[in-house]
Amino acid sequence: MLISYREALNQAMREEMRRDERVFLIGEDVGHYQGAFKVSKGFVEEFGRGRVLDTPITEAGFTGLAVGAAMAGLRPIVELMTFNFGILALDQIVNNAAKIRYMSGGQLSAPMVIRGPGSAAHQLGAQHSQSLEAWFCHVPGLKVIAPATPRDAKGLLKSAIRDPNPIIFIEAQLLYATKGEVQEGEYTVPIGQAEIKRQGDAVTIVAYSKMLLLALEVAEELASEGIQAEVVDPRTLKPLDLQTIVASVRKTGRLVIVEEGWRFAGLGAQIADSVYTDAFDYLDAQIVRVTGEDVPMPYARPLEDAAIPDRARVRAAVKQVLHRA
Amino acid sequence: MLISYREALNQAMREEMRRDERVFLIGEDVGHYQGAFKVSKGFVEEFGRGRVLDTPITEAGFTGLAVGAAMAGLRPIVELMTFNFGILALDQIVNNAAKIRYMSGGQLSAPMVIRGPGSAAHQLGAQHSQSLEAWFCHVPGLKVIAPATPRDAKGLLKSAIRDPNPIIFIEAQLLYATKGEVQEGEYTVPIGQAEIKRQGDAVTIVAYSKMLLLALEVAEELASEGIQAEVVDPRTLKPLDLQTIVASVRKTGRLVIVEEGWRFAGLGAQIADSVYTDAFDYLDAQIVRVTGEDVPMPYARPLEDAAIPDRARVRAAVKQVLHRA
Amino acid sequence: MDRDDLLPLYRQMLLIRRFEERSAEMYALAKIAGFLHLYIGEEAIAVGAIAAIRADDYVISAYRDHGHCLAKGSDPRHVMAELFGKATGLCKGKGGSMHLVDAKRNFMGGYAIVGGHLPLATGLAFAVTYQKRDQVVLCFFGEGAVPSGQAHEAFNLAALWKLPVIFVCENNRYAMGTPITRGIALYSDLTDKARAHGIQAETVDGMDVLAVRTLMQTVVSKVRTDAQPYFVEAVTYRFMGHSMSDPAHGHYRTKEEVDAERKKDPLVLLRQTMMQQGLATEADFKRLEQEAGETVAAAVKFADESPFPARAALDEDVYIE
Amino acid sequence: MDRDDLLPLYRQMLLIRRFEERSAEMYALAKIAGFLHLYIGEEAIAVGAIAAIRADDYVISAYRDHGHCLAKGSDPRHVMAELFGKATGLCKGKGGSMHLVDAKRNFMGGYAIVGGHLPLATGLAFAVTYQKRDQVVLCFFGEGAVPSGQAHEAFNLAALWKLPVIFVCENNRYAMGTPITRGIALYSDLTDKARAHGIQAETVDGMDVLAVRTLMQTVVSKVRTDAQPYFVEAVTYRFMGHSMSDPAHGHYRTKEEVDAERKKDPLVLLRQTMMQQGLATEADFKRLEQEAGETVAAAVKFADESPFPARAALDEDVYIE
Ligand SMILES: Cc1ncc(C[n+]2csc(CCOP(=O)(O)OP(=O)(O)O)c2C)c(N)n1
Ligand SMILES: Cc1ncc(C[n+]2csc(CCOP(=O)(O)OP(=O)(O)O)c2C)c(N)n1
Ligand SMILES: [Mg+2]
Ligand SMILES: [Mg+2]
Repeated sequence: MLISYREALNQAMREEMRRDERVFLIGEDVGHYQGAFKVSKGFVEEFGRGRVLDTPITEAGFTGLAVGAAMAGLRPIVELMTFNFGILALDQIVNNAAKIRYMSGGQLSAPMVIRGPGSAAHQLGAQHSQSLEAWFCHVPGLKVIAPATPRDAKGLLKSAIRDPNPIIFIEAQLLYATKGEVQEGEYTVPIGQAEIKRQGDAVTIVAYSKMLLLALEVAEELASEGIQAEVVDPRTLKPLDLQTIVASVRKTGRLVIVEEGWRFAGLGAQIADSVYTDAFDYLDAQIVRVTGEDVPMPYARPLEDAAIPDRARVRAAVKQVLHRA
Repeated sequence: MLISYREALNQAMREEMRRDERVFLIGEDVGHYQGAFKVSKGFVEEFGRGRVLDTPITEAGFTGLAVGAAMAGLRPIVELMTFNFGILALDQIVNNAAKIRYMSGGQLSAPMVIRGPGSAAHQLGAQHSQSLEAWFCHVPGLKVIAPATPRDAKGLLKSAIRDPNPIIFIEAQLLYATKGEVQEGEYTVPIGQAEIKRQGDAVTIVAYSKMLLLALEVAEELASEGIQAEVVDPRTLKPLDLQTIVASVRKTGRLVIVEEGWRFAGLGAQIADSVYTDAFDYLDAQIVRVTGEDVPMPYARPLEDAAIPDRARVRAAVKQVLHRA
Repeated sequence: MDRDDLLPLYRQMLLIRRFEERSAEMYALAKIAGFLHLYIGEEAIAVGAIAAIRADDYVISAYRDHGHCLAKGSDPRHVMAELFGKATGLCKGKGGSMHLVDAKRNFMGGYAIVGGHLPLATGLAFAVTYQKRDQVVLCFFGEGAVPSGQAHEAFNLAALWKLPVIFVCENNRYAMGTPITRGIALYSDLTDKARAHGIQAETVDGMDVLAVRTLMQTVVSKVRTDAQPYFVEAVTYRFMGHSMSDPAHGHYRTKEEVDAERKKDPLVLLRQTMMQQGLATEADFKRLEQEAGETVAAAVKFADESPFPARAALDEDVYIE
Repeated sequence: MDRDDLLPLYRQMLLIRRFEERSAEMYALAKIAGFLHLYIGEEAIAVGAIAAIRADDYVISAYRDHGHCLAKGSDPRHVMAELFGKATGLCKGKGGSMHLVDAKRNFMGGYAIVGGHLPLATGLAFAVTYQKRDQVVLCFFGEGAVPSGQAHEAFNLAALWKLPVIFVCENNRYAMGTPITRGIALYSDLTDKARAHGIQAETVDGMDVLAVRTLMQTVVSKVRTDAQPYFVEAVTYRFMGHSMSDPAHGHYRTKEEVDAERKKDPLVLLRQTMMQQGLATEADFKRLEQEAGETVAAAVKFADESPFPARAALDEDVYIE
């Protein structure tokens, strides 16, 4: 069936909430308002206010509440209206959710999913347009997922809800309406497995979330010029499926990494570092990263466009690793 | 004069507070208690309660207050009792201090220093032993400084207090009592300049904060084996003085990066990525990173020791880049 | 009551109303993008409160900030240009609707993290005290921010250090789709939140610009003289949806409720008062209407004809060299 | 009052006292490291409050957590071993003094970020309600956490959703070196902070274990039956420094003050009551003293003889596979 990314998330949560009484959804306007981006449409009607909880605007409070509930045996799904507001809940996420299992020597744990849109939409300004996956990926104890397609969104969210660890699940506002083929019936996508979204032998492009769509577009363009790019979608950012990436690089000898977040200390630096470490001898060119500019996100459209990776820049990066100007 | 790192910080703040009425110090127990680690000894006595402000345990509140005060023309120094608690103030640091200049099109700015100890001390456990510099370095609008010696601590803190931008100034509990030579009289150390702390030609070791001392120890050991390591201390982590690092790597052809923080998406990944980009052809071996283990910090001493880079691991890394087992 | 005293209040409210209406149109035409939160229905608060302060007093707001910015005296042309993302905008097009700043007028900005600017407001007030000046700080925010941790931390600091900041809570009873009854445990009177921190507090009808101004005059003079913070709850209603993507009624409130509240329109209220007391005529309002129309039209024209920022602007203003 | 009822309270307080004293000695011998916060002087709160709950009720605390853990019934040997960082510790040596956890006994941990565990406590209570069970949650924290944003967010959520959590504020009047007068604007009575969120609240003499227990019995039964949170302020004093690096008196409080407060020692108080009422004899106390000494000695011996965790443990318990 052809469904939207939004609908895929909705199905995943719905199926898991039907399947497991311990799962509940908590966040701002997730209930009566159906979610700020309508991801939880119909939920409060189906599951009631006891399992679909509208919260006050207190991210630290309700995320912490969810961590406590998870410690006591429940399976919370926390919807952050956007991941920008997750900054306010970082203490709960990093100091409690991610560490309680370790600190308690395995006695307690915080099985939960913290989800919502990351990255820029259109002209939301500096405080509402951030890609913070590098921060979350830095923290031991968390897993970080950033699906790009409806199929992955559904399958990975189901896996995340069943996973016994705390999981950061990063969506994107501009992905919600995108559509894709999703198989009928029950399925999951395993956490920690990259997927080759397009086969090729000339160059490997690693891209995730929104940037995957960009990479695929560029790959199609390049194909018409006779350049076959292999596009790898890590899907899970932590633990990163380095094996699949390295296998592709061994084949192509060239790597471009596309990420929307700020360049300096972005996740792409880690991917590059890992690939240099594991596949140095297979690289025929230096790795090139295409990233967001190192500036707070400007509001004006032309500036915003200039701050975010686009087709031209991804193309240029590919040409650069192919040593063609 | 031979003074401690603690005393160096004390002198820097004291001199700047005498020099500029706009500078004030704010944080938990910075006044009557003389600072949790006694860095502000004698301050409330000299400058009074109006300029040395003991706060309640409300990091978001008082850091935000300082940002507002900076916007209105003051020059706050915020002492975080440790940077672990800075997580609670991240919204203020990232969304307000770092962005206000950009968002306002240059009308407002937040000249301030946010300082305190980062990294692990001894057995403080998982919530009190974090190295978060990679997070701060990721954020445009912030500068990040992490001095290792009393001389740099004093000179850089003075520069930071005078700098018109918001600055993250990361100290270390285990450095406070260390001593070093500091010149008499007024001086500053420029922000954004690395320093070669030891000359050598066989290998470059980049290390900052506490890890610099470790790197220097190892370099001395290696010297007795005839291996001359060049030890580069970035001192400022953002903006990073890549030129000095690259110049050293061009000379030695080999690079080891030592950082105490978690490995995955740590700052070292960015340093490696930058060096691969700028000095690829000069590298005779892959870059090797020595980092903290990707685990929450355990309390037990033997586990803690195993989680943090030590001499043996740095040595092994050097041997690895030299291809000697 | 005096005609020359009241007409400017009406003029300001009208300007905001028409400005917001045109903004909505411009949004529909995609001249404005992103999140756009209109102040329609709440004009009496910004206008009444800011009428009670001096030009050098500070004002700071959340993302629903056009009204406060205009009431503080910003040029509508530069405000509109900012919404258009143009180089001539208040913030050179970098801020947008949620982050208007006019430093010259001590309008210290709109902020988009709920609760996040309350600490900033205490900091502005701290600077005033530190520099031994006598300004006050007006900090506007929605009732949705009241339970937030940053608000409470700011309240405690302001009270502890006796800072001259006035927290003006614009209680429009909804935080996006969440009615106050489901967001705040004790919701019937918000002043208790402030009082628990030792802050004096008062509630006022936020649809009545005169009531707001009168209360604020007293509060401002107390705060200016006595070195103390204050909390004012202004009860109001937003006539439009939360932002442009949210219909005025639907999931979380009924058309009937909105219609009933619209009857308390602050502009209508002031107009009635003035007419009843013979302080203004139909002709006056017609003239004001025309004037507002022209001002807003000029603002739109200015914004429309202004250039977008150049690519070079992208990397400017990140750091001061 | 009944001997068999009171002796166990004394026994528990004494155990905590002697345990803490020995911990301090072990710290001096470098058998224990890191931050060590002793509960000496505050024993009546943990013992009195936990005496009022069931074994399956939840307890959660901050970093000054030895007393709560022991009062909840944890084996002193495993507690001491944790302080020693040994593999036999409650948390296999990974948590340390500030992060004791005993899940079997529903002791849900000590947390070291001031204010950070109050939301967790509301979450435990939420789970109880969700699962239609009837446990209550006792959440202990210092008065230093009261102004923190996370505390207020937790108060509002607990009140809004009527969660069975009892916030027990151990008001020892100092947050490290900061007296309450300089940390909280309205400090004379902390119950107003909770009441502002719609939470019922009560103050009690935290040096009087019987007063604590009596109040808590009422509170616990209300909370268990009526589905509502509660706030209890227990006024107390810490006899030692904030942690091992802080002297008992000096910068921020005088020797005279500490000496005066020490006269209200909760152990002495209960002992006097029991003696006056003829419920116990010198011999009883001597026996209890010996028993406590032996228990603590055994704990130290156990801890000392236990192995450190193996290197392999470093990477365990980060994730559940
Ligand atoms: C910390 C944070 N969480 C969530 C949001 C998303 N959000 C934007 S406005 C809003 C509602 C705010 O309501 P209120 O404070 O009452 O102001 P109003 O819009 O009614 O003026 C929410 C939840 C945000 N901006 N910041
Ligand atoms: C968020 C945060 N800021 C600062 C600290 C450092 N700190 C540890 S304990 C403490 C004082 C706490 O006082 P209180 O809550 O009264 O508890 P008490 O120690 O008196 O039991 C401080 C400031 C911390 N642990 N967490
Ligand atoms: Mg509102
Ligand atoms: Mg205390």
